[in-house]
Amino acid sequence: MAFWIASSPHNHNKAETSALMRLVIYALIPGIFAQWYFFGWGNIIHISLAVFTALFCEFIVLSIRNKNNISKQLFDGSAVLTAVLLGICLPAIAPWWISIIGAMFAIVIVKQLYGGLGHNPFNPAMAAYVMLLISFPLQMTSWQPPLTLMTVDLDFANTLNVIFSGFTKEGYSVEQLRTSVDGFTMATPLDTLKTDLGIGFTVFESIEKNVFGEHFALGWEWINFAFLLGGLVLIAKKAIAWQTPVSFLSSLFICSFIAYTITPDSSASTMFHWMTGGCMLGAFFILTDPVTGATSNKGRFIIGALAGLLVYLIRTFGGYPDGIAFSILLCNMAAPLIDQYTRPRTYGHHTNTKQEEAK
Amino acid sequence: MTDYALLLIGTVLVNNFVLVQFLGLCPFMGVSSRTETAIGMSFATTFVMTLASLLSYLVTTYILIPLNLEYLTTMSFILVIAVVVQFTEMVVHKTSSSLYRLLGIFLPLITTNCAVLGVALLNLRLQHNFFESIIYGFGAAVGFSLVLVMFSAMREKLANADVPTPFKGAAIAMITAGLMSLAFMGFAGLVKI
Amino acid sequence: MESIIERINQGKFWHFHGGIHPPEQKATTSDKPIKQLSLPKQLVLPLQQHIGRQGDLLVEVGDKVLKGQALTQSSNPMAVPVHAPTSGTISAIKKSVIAHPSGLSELCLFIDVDGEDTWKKREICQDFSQLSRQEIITKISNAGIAGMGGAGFPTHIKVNTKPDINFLIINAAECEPYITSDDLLMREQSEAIVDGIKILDQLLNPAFILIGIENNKPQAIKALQQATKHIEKIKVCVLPTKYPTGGEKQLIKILTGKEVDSGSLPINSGIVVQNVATCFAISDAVINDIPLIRRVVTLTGKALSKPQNFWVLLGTQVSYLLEQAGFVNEDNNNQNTQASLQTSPPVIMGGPLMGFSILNEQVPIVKTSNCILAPSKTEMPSAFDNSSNEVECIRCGQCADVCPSQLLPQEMQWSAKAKDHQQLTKLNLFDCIDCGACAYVCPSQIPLVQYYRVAKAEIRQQQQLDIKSEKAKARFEARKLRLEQEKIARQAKHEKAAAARKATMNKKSADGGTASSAVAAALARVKAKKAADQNKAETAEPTNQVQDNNVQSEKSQVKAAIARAKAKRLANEQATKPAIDNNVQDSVVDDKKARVAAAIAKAKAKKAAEKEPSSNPDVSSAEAQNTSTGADDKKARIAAAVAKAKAKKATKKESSSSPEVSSVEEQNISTDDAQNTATDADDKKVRIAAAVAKAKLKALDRAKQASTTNSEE
Amino acid sequence: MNILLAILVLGVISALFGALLGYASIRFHVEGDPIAEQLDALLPQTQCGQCGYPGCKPYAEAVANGEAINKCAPGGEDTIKKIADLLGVDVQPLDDNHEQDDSSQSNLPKVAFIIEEDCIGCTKCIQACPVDAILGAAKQMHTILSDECTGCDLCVAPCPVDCIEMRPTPETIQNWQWDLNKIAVKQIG
Repeated sequence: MAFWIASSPHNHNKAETSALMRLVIYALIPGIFAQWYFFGWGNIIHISLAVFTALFCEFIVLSIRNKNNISKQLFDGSAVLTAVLLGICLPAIAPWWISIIGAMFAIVIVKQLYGGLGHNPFNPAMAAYVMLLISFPLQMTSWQPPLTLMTVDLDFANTLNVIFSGFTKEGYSVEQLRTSVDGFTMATPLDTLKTDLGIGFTVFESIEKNVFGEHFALGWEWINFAFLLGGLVLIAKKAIAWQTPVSFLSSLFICSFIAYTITPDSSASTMFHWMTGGCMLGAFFILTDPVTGATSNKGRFIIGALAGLLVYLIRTFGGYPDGIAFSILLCNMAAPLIDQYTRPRTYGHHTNTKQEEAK
Repeated sequence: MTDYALLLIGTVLVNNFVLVQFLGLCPFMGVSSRTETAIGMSFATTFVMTLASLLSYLVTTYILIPLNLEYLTTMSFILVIAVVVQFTEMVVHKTSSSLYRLLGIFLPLITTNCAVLGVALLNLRLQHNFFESIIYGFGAAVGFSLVLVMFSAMREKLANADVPTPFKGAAIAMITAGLMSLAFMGFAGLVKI
Repeated sequence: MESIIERINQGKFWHFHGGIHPPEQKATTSDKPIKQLSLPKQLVLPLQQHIGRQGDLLVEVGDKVLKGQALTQSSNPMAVPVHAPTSGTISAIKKSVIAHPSGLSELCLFIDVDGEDTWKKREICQDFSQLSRQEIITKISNAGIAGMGGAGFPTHIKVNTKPDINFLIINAAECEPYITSDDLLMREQSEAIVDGIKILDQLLNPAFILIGIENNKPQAIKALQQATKHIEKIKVCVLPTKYPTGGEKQLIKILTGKEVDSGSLPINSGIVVQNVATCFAISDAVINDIPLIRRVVTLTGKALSKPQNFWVLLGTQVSYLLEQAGFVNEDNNNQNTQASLQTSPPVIMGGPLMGFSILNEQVPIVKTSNCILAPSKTEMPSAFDNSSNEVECIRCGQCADVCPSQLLPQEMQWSAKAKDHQQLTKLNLFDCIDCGACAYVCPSQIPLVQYYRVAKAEIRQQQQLDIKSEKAKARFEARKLRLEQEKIARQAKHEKAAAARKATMNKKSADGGTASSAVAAALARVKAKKAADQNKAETAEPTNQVQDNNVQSEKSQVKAAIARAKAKRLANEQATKPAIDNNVQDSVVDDKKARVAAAIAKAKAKKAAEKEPSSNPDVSSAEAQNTSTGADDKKARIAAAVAKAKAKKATKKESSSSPEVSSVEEQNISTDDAQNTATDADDKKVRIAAAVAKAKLKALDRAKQASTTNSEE
Repeated sequence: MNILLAILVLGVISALFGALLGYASIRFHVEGDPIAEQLDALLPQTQCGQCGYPGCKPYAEAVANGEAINKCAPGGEDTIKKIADLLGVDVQPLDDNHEQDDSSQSNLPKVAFIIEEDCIGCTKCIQACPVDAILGAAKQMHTILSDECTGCDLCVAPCPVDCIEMRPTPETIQNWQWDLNKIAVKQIG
């Protein structure tokens, strides 16, 4: 009887890409929970909207390009992961069409247009976030203050109302939601600090504001801490390479440390930079996206360091409060070039292949 | 000294010639299919832009303005740039004929590269002094080269991506350049000129 | 050098990048001893079971052979002889499927076993230390020993290097899961293995002998330590278990910390690596004069009811082994087998990571097959599904982390899919040792090793093509040069002739015509010949006449007569052979009458053959052979040629219906005629036109066929 | 008056730069164009003439100054890709009136073969073979050196008794190739 020819190797360690993606999604859950705890239902609604749109768009594109076994590709978790990341990054009380447009742009243009999973040079979630930020500045900067500081209590129904109609049941507009007791509209800690420093306040005066809470940033610090936990779990399970987050956080730490030692009153503390904005989310979940990152360990170190530097530059000097999304896109842009020059030395070759080839 | 450094960073990153001011797009698209050609082109363009902005400054301040022939500025700029490009073409042809052949039509095309003429005219409009115009020329060229080389590395990888057929080639390159300029928006406001 | 040994003494080794820890599954077969097998009925011995060339046959069909008798002998160094594993008669020498992933068949010796198992005469050599180096090497090469670890490199070449190398490394790692043949061999035959090592020591005189063995084989380690405790030079190094420790390069890196340069053999850096089984075979050959006729094979896998290690005679077919081990083909039992392609579970020769699945059961065991693995469906599902569920690569880098050669598999598969050979060579594709670790861990289940194998084969084929085109270019240049020189030589000859004629003219007029008529005659002859040469194009009779007249005017009648006779003979030669432009210059008499007649019959048969396309040309030529017995002379030959030409013209007309195509034929035939009359050998333009016409004709046919096939769809 | 001044100034500047360029062109003069040799190295040297040029060298020179790069039938797609890489132009598909020479049935190249019963030793094919791969003399038996033959089938036409045919080389262990579709590897996308 004729056997059937198979090519070696014949057995496999049963790892699955979809399992990898699901693991990353599960690691996001603590962060989402912290976000729900401090900022209410806003983000969860956005996440579900984004996930639904992402799956819908991916289904349409895959069927247009008549790829085989669409269901396997649809539920391999990459589209869901992109949508969840986008949902987390959006302001909680942004209007509903923001997340739908963002998810559509991420899946159709940034991912499927380049050929689907594995072919896209830019991280879909971040590209969508940056596109939204530049196209709809008002909606994208209407950050909801932590629930404890708000005059109106936003339960699920109310948040749903705000997202879909722009007003709460009681008729408060988004702007009114954001004004604190003393009449100032509250912004994110990063934004407040940047505007105060711009006006000439010192960091210590600005820190007194209620937005900052006792430690660094009310609410935000716990969210970042939760994402840090999720990230460490991922590293423990070898789902992501540890080089990128470590080099990113250390380079951010170094930059802010130097600035802090030179001018302590006009630059925020290192811990503040770590624990505010999307720093931990960017470090462990977005910069480590294997498709758009660098391939070799050396490359990952460089990308992390570059990202840390850019985040610091944009946060202190740039026009936007939190430069995470921009620096990640810039690093994705630089990744192929860095890959060409950071190939590891192959066994039996003396110098790095790049120099050897140039020799 | 610091404002020279700020001017340089401003020209390279903040208002990058290709991605923010959208100048010099045709060589950007044309030469970027391979990294060696991109690197070759960026050296040639840097040489041309720096020399052109220097010469154009000299021509305007010491010839045109004293003889109040300001209306001749554009024509003399074109003349200067054409000379410099012709000179570069000869040098490149002599030094490395493989690069000369790889660049092909795009080497003489630098004359019509709007970034080169742009830098000369912008120097004039922003009333840069001698040293500033050199820094500005050099900064613009470095910005152009940085983005060109990064873009060529990306396109080399994109060449094998499973892009839908109507989007293959230039279309996907345009989209990628669009996303790159989105990313460069992040530098807006970095340097307050 | 010292530092290496201190490290080894303290049991500290280097480590190599990457490597994986697949489930070992060695327990199923490592607890049972090696079982002797009863004699199978038939043995199939491929002539080539090693890297190199096959030996020359010593026996024919029907010979009786004794056990251990040499069946082929090695004429050149790269050939390794094959011996009869048991006594019997050679029943056939024909091509049969061999142990190769391609499933192609090669020349094999079929031995019908007679069951007596009678040995050939053997002299046991008591003390191998007396034997000289050369004697040992000849003994090894005559015993047909090739590397048994998996590569099959002829051992007598490997051990034939100049002595005083740095390290002799004995590879006892056996890192691949399931395989326990070396493990059992070491436990039961450790003394014989150590004898083999001593022989190698005597041959190569290495500074140090290191036995690399993984720490998952405790009894084997104890046995080896026990056997080598009094030999100070041999050190047993217990290494951490990691696949692929057994790879030659990886083992060298672990034991000596040095890396073999890419593209060069370990021997260049003074290291020889030998497999444990090879050492056992060497001691068998040198001491007890037993050639390599049997080896230990592990039969394992859940589809076998009695998995175990067996002493297997080379050439035993896998079907016999599967019976012995109780191959339960559970696929046949539950009839819900999926697509027809999946007839039965794959049987893999070699381990799960580097072995290949064999085409059918007739495949024989060869010197390099150390394991037969018959997995069950639950055990190794990925070996069963015939359609791979490959997903796009997400560049997660896990393959790059496990790659022992520190390559970038994700970049290489990207270039391999795009067939970008330059980029692949830049990524050092040829440093990949096909170990399968990357494909094992790939979460997207991409058959990476398969892509690399296809890419390597393509690049090698491309290199062959480049060499061939280089050779073709050289030959073309040489030919052009040769034609140039011939042309110049002919020109010079004509000038010399013309000069000679002028000289004779002046001499004749000076001394009043006493020149001998011979010179004038020679001149006339040359003139006639040149005339015939120049106006090759117009073969009409009159031109010759014209030449005769002007000869007449200058010379006397005698000369003219000779020239006229010459021209007449030349003319009728021309008339008789218009179609076949035989080389006019050589009027060689045609003595091969038989072939001429054959050509006639052949032409007729061919014409018939063209009518019904299916008939086989050889058959027709065979008929032509027997009708040619009645040979007749040159006329028949010419008739044949004429018949041939008519036949060709006729067939071309009938087969082509549309006028336009026939016009091309006309042009084609006219080019043929033009070709016939082209005198000048290097008349390139005409021949190129013919080639282009031919190409167009073929293109037209192809287009016609394409249009017909389109119309059919 | 002003116009004259302008013309004068521009005239002086261009004269100055003209002199500079003149000097530069002499100093940086470059002779010959090595591209033809590089192109010739890429071609498969079958000298088959299917590109319309008598041999590979003339076709290389023609491509060097502008001829279409997709005329080399034996080279097929990958020669065109190599030429396109060298010249930096984009790859065109093979010219369709030059039929694709790589035998479609088996991907092994074809080699000429003389049926020895029919050969009448007329040396027509020897003169036709561009690489002298045919052994034989007038009236003697001819045969083809299979590893020298480049498969350009120039010898098939001139043979009066039609005894030359193109046969693919047999598949042995050495030139056997792993091919992807033997194992049903389904590529997603």
